[in-house]
Amino acid sequence: MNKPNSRRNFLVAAGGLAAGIALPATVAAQMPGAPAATQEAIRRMVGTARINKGKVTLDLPALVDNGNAVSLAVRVDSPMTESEYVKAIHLFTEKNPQPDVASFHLGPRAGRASIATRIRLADSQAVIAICEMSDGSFWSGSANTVVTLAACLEEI
Amino acid sequence: MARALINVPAAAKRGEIIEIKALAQHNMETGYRRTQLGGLIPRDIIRQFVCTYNGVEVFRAEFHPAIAANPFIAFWTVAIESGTLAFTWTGDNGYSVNESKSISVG
Amino acid sequence: MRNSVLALCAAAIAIPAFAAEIPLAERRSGYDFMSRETRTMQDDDTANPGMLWVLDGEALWKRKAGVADRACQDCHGDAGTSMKGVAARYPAFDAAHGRPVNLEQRVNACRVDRQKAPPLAHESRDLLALTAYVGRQSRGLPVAVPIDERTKPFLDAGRGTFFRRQGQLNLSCAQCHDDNWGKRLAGSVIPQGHPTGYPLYRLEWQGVGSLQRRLRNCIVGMRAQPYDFGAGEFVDLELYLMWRARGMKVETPGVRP
Amino acid sequence: MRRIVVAALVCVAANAAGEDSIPSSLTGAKGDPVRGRAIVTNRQVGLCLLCHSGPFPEERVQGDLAPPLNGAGRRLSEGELRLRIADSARINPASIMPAYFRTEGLTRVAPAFEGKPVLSAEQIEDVVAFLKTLNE
Repeated sequence: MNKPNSRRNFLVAAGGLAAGIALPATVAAQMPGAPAATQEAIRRMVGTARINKGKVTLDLPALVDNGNAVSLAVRVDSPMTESEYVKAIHLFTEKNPQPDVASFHLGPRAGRASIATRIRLADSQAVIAICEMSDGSFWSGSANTVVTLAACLEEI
Repeated sequence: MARALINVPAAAKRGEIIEIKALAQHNMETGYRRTQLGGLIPRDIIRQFVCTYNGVEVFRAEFHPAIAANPFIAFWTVAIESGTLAFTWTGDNGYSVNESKSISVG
Repeated sequence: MRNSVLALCAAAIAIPAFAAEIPLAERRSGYDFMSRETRTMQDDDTANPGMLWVLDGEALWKRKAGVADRACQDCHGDAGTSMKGVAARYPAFDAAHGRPVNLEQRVNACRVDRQKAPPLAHESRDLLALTAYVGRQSRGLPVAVPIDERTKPFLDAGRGTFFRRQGQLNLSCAQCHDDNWGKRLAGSVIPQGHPTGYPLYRLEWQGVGSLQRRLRNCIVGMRAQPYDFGAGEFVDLELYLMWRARGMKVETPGVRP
Repeated sequence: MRRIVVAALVCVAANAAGEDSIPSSLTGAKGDPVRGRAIVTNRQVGLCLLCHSGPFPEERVQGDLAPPLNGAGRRLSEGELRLRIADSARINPASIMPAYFRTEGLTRVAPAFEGKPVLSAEQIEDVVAFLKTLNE
């Protein structure tokens, strides 16, 4: 069976991306502390808008059994009415080879600003959720998790 | 063969907020993995998931390779009227799957 | 002389009680060692990716195959009744082979003998789907492999494999799964090794696999030479593991890290 | 190189049961503790942290099947460490600890590892030298 070890390749690629890239000061101000590639991905999504902290709750287990499928849920504090609702939720990671994870487009018809999915995490790291509101404002939340690598792999 | 597993309540009260869960069968090949001989395995993922309710889009998602194999997604929508919820997954290499579920709203 | 006697005594004291079988009441499914999130994934049929294989298996169960142009259903009828409890009794003695066969081998025997179709390859999607579907019909029922004078020698052979140290790392199954369950091998909790959820969805595989695939992972980890899929040694080990899990509930399709 | 390994294997075998130490270096030279640390923390080479924990703050996940390596250099002499790594079965035949420098008496070794010890004589000396530095 030809089962390559995804995580190891993932990690190698992540290392390459983590190498610093100079960023405009405005971007660094949006998400201080996040790696350059993550900041860049966030900037592509939100432009130069200010990102506020709050309103977004990211549920991520503190310790995951396997980084291949990490359960994740995002809830946003919003009444979800015709006049005030969540337009989109974007997910980013710090140490995956590609920081973008997914974007979810909601609207007043959702009724509840809440989604759940399963993601891949190449290593222990922070996941960032950024929410775009109907009034054009952006809000963010993040969570950290420790990824346990399996002890017995199929191939060595 | 089973391409997707979708859970929608068969019936709901008007105005009720219902949860929808959808699981698609797909390896979500990241494009970052290598074979044992060292060759890069090309990316092959689902790129987009759309849910419409009687023809109107109520939820949409864009996926990148970090979405786990056999993508799972749970979201909510307001049950406004009886009808059909249609689900479409599209992705690399012409991947396209359509499924639908009917709902009775009283 | 005196020194070596003393050393031997010290060695004897240092040897812990080892390789004791787990008392029946202390047995726990691998499910109990998983995170809440992974348990939820198994419990919720609409979130359990193994159910995609079960659905495939249901379609295959009804599909005609082979020169005989016959579906599983044509002989066995509704799997919900005819297959209930079947997976909980496998591996089972097969008179034609004169030895126990596992569920995969049973499915393939049916394909060859009844459907006149080629056997399905080990770990092929179709074989995993059919065994997952058949296994699903036993969910919640207690594992109960019948042990009699015909199966006993194979059970003993499987037990022998379980306790035999092997590979460059010179480990036995028992050293981890009887003696050290609950402890951590690097970051992973060592389960007791009860095969109650197979075929199961393993997050590491990002797919469904058989018990023999899982056993091969362990054996490769010991740096030992794995048995071939379907080898008698493997089926005997499966039989021992199922007997060891007797009375525990079938979880197919399970989810594991 | 091959001759050194064979000679060293013989040297381990010559160590009569009941003795608690291999007093002399398997290579005749001192090991390098820096290389030894890298071997100990590598999950594919030393494998140590699968079962042991130790003072390695950068390694998030460490095993707890076996005693922590902390203070190993204080508790055990160089020769005692060497024997425990080379062939711990001489101290406790039931030990789960693999023999890192024994190729006989094994069953069904995978072809890729057949006839090879887990670590070379040099690597074992490096590990011994490193463990000797663990005084707390």
